[in-house]
This record gives sequence, structure tokens and C-alpha cells, in this order.
Amino acid sequence: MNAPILSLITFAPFVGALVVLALPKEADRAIKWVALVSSLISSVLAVIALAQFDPAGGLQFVERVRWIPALNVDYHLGVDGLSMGMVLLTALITPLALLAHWKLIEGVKLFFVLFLFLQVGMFGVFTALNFFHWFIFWEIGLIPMFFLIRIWGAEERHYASLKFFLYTLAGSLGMLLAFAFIYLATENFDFVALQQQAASGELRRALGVLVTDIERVTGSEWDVGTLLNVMFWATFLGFAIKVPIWPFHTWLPDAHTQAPTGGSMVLAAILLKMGVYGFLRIVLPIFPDQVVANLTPLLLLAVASVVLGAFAALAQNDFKRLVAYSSVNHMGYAMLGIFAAVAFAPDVKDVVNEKAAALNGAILQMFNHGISSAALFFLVGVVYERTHTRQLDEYGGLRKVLPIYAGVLGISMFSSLGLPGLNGFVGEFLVFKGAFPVVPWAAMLSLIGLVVTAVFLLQMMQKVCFGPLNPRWAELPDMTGRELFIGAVLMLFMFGIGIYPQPMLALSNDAALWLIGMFEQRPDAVLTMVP
Amino acid sequence: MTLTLGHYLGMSAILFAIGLAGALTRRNAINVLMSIEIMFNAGILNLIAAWHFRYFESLTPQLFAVFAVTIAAAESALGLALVIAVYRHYRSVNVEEMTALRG
Amino acid sequence: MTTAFWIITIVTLLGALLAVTLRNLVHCVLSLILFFLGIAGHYFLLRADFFGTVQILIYIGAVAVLILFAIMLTRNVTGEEGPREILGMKWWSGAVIAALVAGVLLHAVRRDATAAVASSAPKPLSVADLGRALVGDWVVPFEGMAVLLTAALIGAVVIALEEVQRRR
Amino acid sequence: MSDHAQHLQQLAAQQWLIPFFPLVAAAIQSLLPRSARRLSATLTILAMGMSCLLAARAFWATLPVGEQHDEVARAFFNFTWFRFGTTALEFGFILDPLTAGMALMVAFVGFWIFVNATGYMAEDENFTRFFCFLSLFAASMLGLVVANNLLLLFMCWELVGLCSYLLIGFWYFKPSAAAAMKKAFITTRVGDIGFFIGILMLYQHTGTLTLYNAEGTGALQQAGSLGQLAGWWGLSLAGTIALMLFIGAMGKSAQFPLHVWLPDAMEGPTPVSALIHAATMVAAGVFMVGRMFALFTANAGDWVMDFVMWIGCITALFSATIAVAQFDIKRVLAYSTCSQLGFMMMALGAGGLVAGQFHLLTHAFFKALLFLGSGCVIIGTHHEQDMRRMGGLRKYMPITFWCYLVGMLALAGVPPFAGFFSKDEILVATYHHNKLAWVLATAAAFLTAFYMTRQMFMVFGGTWRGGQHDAHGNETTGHDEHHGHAHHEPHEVSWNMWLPLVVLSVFAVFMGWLGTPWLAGNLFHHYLAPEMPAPEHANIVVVLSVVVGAAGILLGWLIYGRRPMQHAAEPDPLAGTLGGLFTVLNRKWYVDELYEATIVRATQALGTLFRAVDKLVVDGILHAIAWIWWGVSQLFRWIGDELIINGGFDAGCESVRGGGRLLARLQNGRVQTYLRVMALGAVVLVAIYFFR
Repeated sequence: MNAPILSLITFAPFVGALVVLALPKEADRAIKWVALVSSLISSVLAVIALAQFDPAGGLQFVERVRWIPALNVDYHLGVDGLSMGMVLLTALITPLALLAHWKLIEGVKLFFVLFLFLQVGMFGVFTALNFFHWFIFWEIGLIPMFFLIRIWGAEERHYASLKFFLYTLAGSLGMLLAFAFIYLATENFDFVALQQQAASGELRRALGVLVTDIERVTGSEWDVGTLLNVMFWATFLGFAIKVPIWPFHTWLPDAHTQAPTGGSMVLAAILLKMGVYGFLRIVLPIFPDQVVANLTPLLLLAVASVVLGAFAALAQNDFKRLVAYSSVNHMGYAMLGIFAAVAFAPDVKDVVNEKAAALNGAILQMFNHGISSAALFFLVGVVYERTHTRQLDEYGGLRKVLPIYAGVLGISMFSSLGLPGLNGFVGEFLVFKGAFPVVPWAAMLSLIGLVVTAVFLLQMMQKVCFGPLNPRWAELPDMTGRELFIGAVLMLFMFGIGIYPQPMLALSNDAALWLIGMFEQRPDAVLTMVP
Repeated sequence: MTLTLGHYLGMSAILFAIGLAGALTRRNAINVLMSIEIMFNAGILNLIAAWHFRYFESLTPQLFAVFAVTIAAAESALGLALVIAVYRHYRSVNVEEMTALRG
Repeated sequence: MTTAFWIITIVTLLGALLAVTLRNLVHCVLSLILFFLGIAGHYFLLRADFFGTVQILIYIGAVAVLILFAIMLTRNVTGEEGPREILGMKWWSGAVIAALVAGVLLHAVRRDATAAVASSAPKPLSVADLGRALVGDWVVPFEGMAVLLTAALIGAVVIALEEVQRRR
Repeated sequence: MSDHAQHLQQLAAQQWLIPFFPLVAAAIQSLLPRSARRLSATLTILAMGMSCLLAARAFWATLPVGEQHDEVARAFFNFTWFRFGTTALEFGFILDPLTAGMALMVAFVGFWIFVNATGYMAEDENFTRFFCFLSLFAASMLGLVVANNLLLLFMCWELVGLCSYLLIGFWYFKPSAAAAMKKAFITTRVGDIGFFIGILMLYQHTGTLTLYNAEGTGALQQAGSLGQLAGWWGLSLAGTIALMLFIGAMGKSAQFPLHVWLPDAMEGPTPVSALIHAATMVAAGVFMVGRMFALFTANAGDWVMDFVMWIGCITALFSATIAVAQFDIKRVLAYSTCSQLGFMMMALGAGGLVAGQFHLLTHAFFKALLFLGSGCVIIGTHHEQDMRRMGGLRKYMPITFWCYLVGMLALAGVPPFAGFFSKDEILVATYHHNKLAWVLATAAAFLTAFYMTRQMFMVFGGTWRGGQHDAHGNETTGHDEHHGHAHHEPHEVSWNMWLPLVVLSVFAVFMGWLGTPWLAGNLFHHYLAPEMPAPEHANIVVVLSVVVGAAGILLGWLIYGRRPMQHAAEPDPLAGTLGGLFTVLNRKWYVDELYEATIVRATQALGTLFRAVDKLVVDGILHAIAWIWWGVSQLFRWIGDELIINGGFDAGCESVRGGGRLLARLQNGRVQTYLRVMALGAVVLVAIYFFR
């Protein structure tokens, strides 16, 4: 098929946004329908793309058009096993998030326009293969979210939105500078080309030339290794903030807690994945040696995310904040899997398969967390709409009046907790299966997180749904059909992936093997890098 | 003492500084514009001096000067028009009161 | 030539200084004209006769007159600037910054080896050469300049007209 | 391949059907409305009946026939669940005597418990939901039993935990139930972490989690070679894995010190207690150890078997002492379950695989019987659970009494009831292995006989004491609507409640004969493990166990039977004799309090600590950075406003606010200020260029 399907997926919401802009402010229903339909068009196209996707085929649906010849920038799109799942996740979650705000009254037009722009940004990040427009999409993801929090957020929205904005912006600044250096050295922004240059050592050589130039001009002494290391950490920081990895996570509880329901859903389900995806698409392929050389601190941070995130969640009394902290914890597993997949472990038997397990697990975990965190945030929103409180202490016994809600919450909670039969388990099992042989200490420490995760999630469930009913809530209505529909769609995926994960794993497996192979094939380079 | 390029450059530097001082200190927008003209002229003088001492085979410095003079003329015309417009609006040409750009 | 240079320089500097320090606006303009004249003198001295002429025509003939008109349009002709501010904080800080800039520039000039080049007494360029160059190699910037001038003209008209329309 | 083997192969491929029926029933019921009570119960029981028949067919096929009875009949069926890397994760089902026996027991006992539950839950408004959970529970338990893959087993294991969570908290509006459900899940999950590590290690070193496969590369088939590799803490690799798995079993089977959840789990409806916390779920741990026995015994030098034995032994004695001083009828049974599970673990640790599994089976029958019996008592006395407010029920509830008596005798180990033979086998195995453990176990057996006698006399002996007491607390009753009937006389329960008791009693009487050494040389041993030598018999063990059993009953009669309690408020006669020790036992040796003071407190403290770290340290640094920025901007403002610009300038700039404050001070809108900054910037840049 020759149609530029990825461009269509990416820009369908953009067209929708333009249409919405053209509509009068008062046409609430029309605005909502146009937004939903344009978002669903992307979803349908994404499913069509999935049907034609060949997991073993590397980058596909590639669109490459000369864009700015002067800067050697191409408009370059493509998906492979690393990004296909994320595109699907975006296509799934965004319409649901829109649907979650179907009853929105204030500022409908702006809200839906911003949401559609947000979707453009998210699709763009997952499909772009050139840093130039990738970065534009990356920042596009930021701005609508800032306004969504700032305008439709809860009480402390100003602080939260500013913190979110400054934090992520500061993060991407370092990344931008790092890429400026890369560009100066290679005159290239293309991820694929940069990956090849990094693999062949060309990148290092080009930077060496650049460094000699700089030395000649400035008269100071530079070191390529140090420069690469600095660039790596700058890029790392940009993604680590987005993921977020402990200790760069404190924007997340604030932003999540204050954001409107749909904003939290998208933020947790997709925006965080942009960070992890950045590791897969950019950090690992372009800075392989630095990742390996710095593996111990990286693993420590991942473990800290898992354990400290869980413990911090334990002490929260705000429903939404607790769920937000669970994101820190869950993304920690994904990072653990990713770092385990690139660790240098020559003694381990059948190491490629162990690493494949870890990396597939991490990618699956990304998808799973997208599903379950979106569900949890949505459910927080449902109950917040009814009670106007997020304090866990003020709930209690809601199962009595909201039995369906309690059921959906229970299933989502167990999905997040990693109960077998639901999606969370498969991802976590694979991550641990791979991480345990390769980096046993990190896996063992992270196991603490598994217990604490159970503790805080069950405690949440107990405080919300069990115990005697708080008489204030005796008259609450249960979930409406629309709300149940959103929950049901997400639950379908929870059960589906939990019972038969093969389709999801088949999507990512070849790409994961490719990435691992890249690291496995260069043991000499890696060995010399390890201090 | 023979005259060198340095003399002209130095003099125009001083002229430029005088213009700058005026632009920085005067309150009247017209004064500011006049100071800017001084700075402009100092710059153009440099071009001509460079032509005279260094690049006399080339047309470029003089052509640059032509353009600079043109721009300066356009600038002063526009600037003065603005001053008049602002005066009509604020009844003042005091630059310290023109703070609509405040962040 | 050296003597002429120094005389003209003193005139120019004096004109510039007075133009930025005098309180009476009309006096300022008169000093500015003196400054323009000085610059024109420099041009002649530098054998850029064409520019000397242009300087007198454009600056003294057009710009200075324009400024005078502006003064007359904005306040009474001899209007003063208000209380004298010399020795005020603002004046001093401005002066210091200007001095700093001058210092930096002079330092740059002193450092630069090319500044020591002496005059080689080139012959003046003919206006015809300049004209040919303008419509030859430099035609695109020349056209751009034309557009700029037109735009400035229209802009000035629009800005002035705005008030007229509002009044209607 | 012989016909028989082929037949087994076919059946193994159909093993998934056994858990499948209840699973489908659960799925259907999850969508049923609350009102579909009859349909729901019918579905559950029908599905369980189907499973039971299938399990019976499988059991029949594994019975030793013909000449091949010195070799275990084992068939399995593996398939790919998902692929990753260049390999695949296989799932599979197994059919061998261990599975078949266990599956039949679970399905059969479960079936009768379900029948009983229709009566017990008859008045509950969430009847449908209850049966949905029960079906799901049965499905996961049966799935656990038929799994030929450690991961599948673990998944079902976790699902069993989920069901116990749901069922313990079935009356979720009671705070105690809400707490108990959480406690059960978390405590078992602590153990599951060990299990999980075990799985990971096993997977790493064998490359598979399938227990048996046709190529002989299954995880258990590699146990021997794992036994040769070095693991942690001086164990072989097999031993290390076994130890980790055993930690999981400790959680699930409520072994000391992870036993704390089981007694609290009594908050659930009584059939749940019977199903989950007596007959089947807690048995999962014992079953799993039995299933993975090859790992435990892979290296004879490992201390893991001793560890298992001592944990079992300690649990057996420890819980028995607690059971002596409890008043809640179900709590006594709960601790006795703990204790009996300890016996089973001890047997396994002493190498008595058959003994442990045999006791598991017999215990399932009579403990289910006892729990259902206690459920009948609770219903019959209108939701009374305190034994002090019972008494004389023999008159009112004769059928229940006789069935309960059978169960009690079986548990106390009186010949010829089932418990006697199985416990005897355990004691024999322990006797050959370690004399001290044997002595302690015998003491536990004595206590068992004693506390069961105590319970019998308190519940069924003497006269009815319930009427004397004022309305009892709401906490112990699940049904508010029963409150008004509290003073009614007890009554016999309906047929659907007592019929299961009768059926189970029959098994409690005769079941043990399958494993007696005097009848055809221990049938059960030949069935389960024909390749293992049967343990040598030791007369002293048998004699002594009969003696202590009789002594226990006698002592119970002396204390509780001779002079029955008259009033509910009367102190326990034992309390006077034991004094403070009785309180300690009653309070379960204060283990809960200890945990509360240490682990729970520490966890919460860590939570608070890390929240504070986030808030103070991480955000603190962040805010410090923000403040530094702000400070720099203030400095600029000071230079800009106070020095460069006239000091006395207006208040126009005072209205700057919020985050914009940073640079807004400089952005005062005055062109000259901008110009100044620009000029200064240029100077600085050039200066840098010059004086670098």
C-alpha cells in the first residue's frame, strides 16, 4: 500500500482540530462528535496499519520526503515493533479519554482542540524517525497538556502545570543541546542513520573531528569520551524526567493529581511512554556504549523507582496521587527490563533469550501500564465526579452503592497489581524472568516493590470500597453506560493480554531481538568501555 | 603623525558611544531618535573609512553605505511617524511612559 | 590632511555631544545639523565626494527637517525636556554604559593590526560606477531596498492616518 | 506405546476440561443479575459435578492396572502459550496419580461444600456473587492441580489467593473482614515472592518451567543435575530453588511464621472456610511441595528437607497450643488446620511424600466435614460463633452432632477413623527421621485430641447457654436481619446442609483404610509412589499415638465433660489452671501484635519516609533551584531597577506576579532598559572575547 498511512494517522486529529476550530463555540455536541470521529479515524487507520504490519519487517510504512535540504532534514516516518504497540495504545486511549469528558460543559471547544493537538503530538513522537520533527512533536505533546492542566485542573493546577512544564522543558533542553552537538558532528538528524553511525563507531569519530575543531578554536582541551558521556546524560535526563525515573518524578504526582481525568489518562498512559520509547529509539541505539558503561547507576535508579515509588504510594491519602505514584513504580519495572536487556552478562546461559524476555516484558509493560493506569485514573475521575473528594479517608464501603464500579475498580487494581490472568502479570513476569539472571541484585531488590505494590493497592481498595458505608455517599448513582463502556473496553484488553499475550509479544519480539543483537554483537567495544 | 584607519575607527567609536549615551539617558523620544541617527552615522563613517584605507579597489563598502543610508532614512521617517502617533495617543513623547511592552 | 581631520573631528564630536545633552529640542536639532556637517566633511576628506553630497542632501536636507517637523507636531516649538537630569542615577548609569561600550570599541580598534594602515589616497569613485553596480551585481538588494522604502512610506502614512480615521 | 499409555495421553490432553467448567460457570455468573439465585447455584454445582466426573475418570485411568504398577502412570500435554526471543513458554497439563487424586478430592469435597453453601448463604443478598467466586475458586484450584507447568501453577496459585481475598472479604462492610482479606492476600504474597524467585531460578537454570516433557528436559526431569550445582547458603541449586518454593508454600499453607492470615480468614462465610481454609486452598502448598518433591530431594546433603520438617513441626505444635485456648468455634478449627498442615509439611520434610499427601486427602474430608458442621451449628444457633454461648446442641441438632463427632474422632486420630491412619503414617515417617520432631509431633497430636474434645463438650455437651446471654455483638454476625432471633432455640439445619456432612462422614470413616499397612500393603502408597519403598512400620509409634489420643480425649472429658459449663460468662476451667499462659495462648502468642509493632509499623514508616523524601528532599532541591533562579532575577532587578534605572521609579513594576516574576522585572516595557541590558551584554560578550 502506498498511501502515507502514518501521516494520515498522525494528522487526522489535526484536521479534526481545524474543523473544530471552525465550528461555533456553542456547538458542543458537534465539537465533541467531530473530535471523537477524527480521533477514531486515526484509530481505525492504526488498526489497518496493524493488519498490514509485519513484525519481522523492521521499519515499515516508511515515508521519507526531503524537507529542509539546507539542514539535511527529511520528513521521515516509520514504525517497527518498538513503536507499533505505542501507536496502537495512543489510538486506543485517546478516544476513550475524549469519551471520558463527554459531559464536559466549560470550554468544550478549547478542550477538545487541545486534546486533538495532543494526540497529533503523541502519534508524531511514535512515528517520527528524524530528530528534527520528532522534537517538534515531542514539545507539541507538552503544550496542550500544560493548558489542559492549567485550565481544567483541580485546586493547585497553577503550581502543578508550571512544575510539569518547566520540568519537562528543562529536561528536553539538555537533549536538544546534545543533538545540536550530534548534528554539528554528523550533519544528520536521522535516527536510523545515527543508529548506524553509532554502531559503526562513525559517530564517535565524527565527534572526534568536531572536538579537534573546537580545541583549535578555543584552545581548551576536550575529550570525546567525556563529551559523549555528557551528551548521554543530557539525553537521559530529558527522557528520565518524562518516564519518570526516580528522583526526577516529583512533577508527576502533582501533574496527575491536578489534571482533568482525560488528561491524567493520557498523561499516564501515553506521555510517560514517550519517555520510555525515547530510551528504546534514541538512547540505546545512539549511545550504546554509554548506557553499558553507566549501567549500574541506571539500574539503581530503576530499582529506586520501583521500590521508593511503591513506598511513597503507600503513604498517600489522595486517591489520585496514589495511582500517580503507582505509575512511578510501574515504569520502574519497564526501565529495569530495558536496562537488563542491554547489560553485559557473558556468563549467563542463553543470554539472548533472557534479554529478549526482559525487553519484550518492558515493552509489554509499557502497553499494560497504559491500559491499567488509564483505567485507574478514569475510575478515580468517575468517583471524583460523584463525591468531589479524592481523600481516601472520606470514602468507605462504596461497593455497597456502586457495585459495578467496585467490580471494575477491582479488576483494574488487580491488573495493575500484576495478578495472573490479567495483563500486568505477563509483563512483570517477563521483566523479572529476563532481569533475574542478567542483573540478579536489581531484580531481587525490585521484588520488594512487588509486595509493597500489593500493599498499597489493596489498602486503596479497602479504603474506597470496603468497610462500612460512609452515609454521605448513600445516594450515589452507579456507573453510567458510557462510563461502563470505557471501563469495559479497557478490561477487554486487560483480560485479552493476560490470557493470550502472544499477539502483543509477536509485535515487539523481532524489534527487541534486533536491539539486543546490536548490543550483543559489539562485546569488544563494550568491554573496553566498562571501567 | 600620519592619519590611519585607527583614527577614524576610534573617532566613530566615540561618536557611537555619545549616541548610545543619548539613547540611554534622554527621555524625549525625539532625542532618542536623534541619538540613534548619531550612532548610525558613526557606523556609516566606518564603512567609508574602511573603503578609503583598505578596500579602495572595491565598490562594496560604498554600496553598503548606500544601503545603510537608505535604511537610516527609512528608519527615521518611520520612527518619527511613530513618535507622532504615540504622542497623539499618550499626549507625551516620554519614552519612560511607553511601557506597553511590559511583561 | 591631518590638521583638517582634527578640526573636523572636533566639530563633529562637539555637534554630537551638544545634540545629546542640550535641553532645548530645537537647539539639539541645530547641533545635530552641525554633527551631520562634520560627518559630511569627513566624507569629503576621505575622497568619498558622492557621500559627502548625499550626507548633506539626505541628513541635513531631509532628516533634520523631518525632526524639526516632528518637534513642532508634538509640543511647542521651543519646548524643553523638563527638569534637568544630569547627575541623576539614570544619567550616570547611561553614561557609564556608554563609556564601557566606548572603551570596548576603542580597545578593539587598538588591538586590531589593520587599524594602523595609512592612507593610500585612492581616487574618488565615479557616481556612474556606483550606479552601474547598483543595477548590475547588486540589483536584488537594490530592489529590496526599494521595497523597504515603499513599505516605510506606506507604514508612515498608515500610522499617521490611523488617528484620522479614528476621529471620523 | 501401550493402549493404556495412549489412553492416559488422551486424558491428559483433556485435563484442562476439569477447571474449564467451573471457570465458564464463573464467567457466566459474573454477568448474571443478583436475582438469578437459583440459576447461579445450579450452574455452580453442575459445573462442579462435571469436573468431579472428569476427575473421577482421570483418577480411574491412573489406577494401577496389570503388571505396570511399579512405575508411576504419568501423561502430559504441553502447548505454547507465547513466544519470546527464539524460544517459547509452554503451558501444559498433567495426569498422574498425585494430580488425579488431588483433583478428585478437590472436585468431590468442593461439590459437597457447594451444596452446603446453598443452605448457608440462602439469605444473603449477594448470593449470585458468592457462587461466582466459589466457581472461580474451584476453577483456579483445579487448574493448579492439573498444571504441568510451574508458571501455570503459580498463576492458578495467585488466582486461588485472589478468590480467598474475595471470599474472605465477602462481607466487605465489616471492617474486620476488610482487614482480613487484605491481610490474607498480602501475607501470602510475601511468601509468593519466595515462590517467584524459585520460579525465576528454575527457569534460568533449566530453561523451562514445564515440569515434565516428552524429551525428558522438563524442569523436574532435570532436578538431578540441578542437585549437583552449587546454589546459595550452602545448598545445592535444586535445594535453593526448593527452599524458595517452600517459602511460597509457607505462605499459602499458613506455616509459621506466615500463618497469621489463616485464623483471621474466618471472617468469610463458613463454607468458604471449609473450602479455602481447610480442605483445599491451604492444601495447595502441601500439594506443590509434593509436586516439586524431586527438587527437594535432589541432593541428599541439603538442609532444605530438615527446614521443611522443622517448620512443619513447629507449626503443628505451635498452632495446636493456640487452638486450646480459643472460644470461636471456627477459630479452633482454623488453628487445627494450621496444625494439621504442619503435620503434612513435617511428613514431607521427613521424606514421607506419601504420608504427607495421604494426610492431605483424609484431612480434606474430615476438616471440610468439621467446618461444614460448624457452619451448620452457626446457622442452627442463629449466627452464634462463640462456643461459650452454645452447649447442649446434641439434643437440638442430632444429625450435625453425629457427623461432627465422626470428624472430631478422625481429627483426633482415633482408630479406625481416617485421621488415625494418615497421622500414624506421618509419625512413622518422622520417627525414622528425627526422634525429637517425632516427640513434638506426638505432643501436638495429644493437644489435637484435647482441644477437639474440649470443643465437642463445649458445643454439644451440657445445656444450651445461648438464651442466657444478651444480644451479642454485631461483629460476629454477618446478617443484621438475624439479630432479632438471637434468643431463639437452636434448630437442626435443612437437608441441603446436613447431607454433605453425612457424605463426608462416610469418607472420614473409611478413607484411611486406603493407606493402612495392614490392608494389601498400603494401597495408597502403591498408587502414588510405587517406586519409593514403603516406610518400615514401627509399633511404638502406633501404640503411642493411640495412647496420646486417648489421653487427650480423657483429659478433655475430665476438664470439660465431667462438669459442663453452666453460664456463658463462666471462665474457661483451663484458664484457672494455666493462668497467664492461657491468655498468651488465647492471644495467639502475640504474634499479630509483634508483626503490628515491627513489620507493619516499619512498612508504614518507610512509606511516610519516602513520601517525605519526595516532598522535602527532591522537591526541596527543586524548589531551591527555583529560588536560586528567583534570587538571580531579584539581583537583576536590583541592578536593573535600583542601579541602572532611577532608584525612585514607580510602582508600575510592583504588580509583577507568580512565575512571571522571574524575568518580568527586567521586562518593564521600557525600551531604554532593554537597550541597557543589550549594551551591557555586548560589552560582556566582547570583554569575554578579549580577555578570555
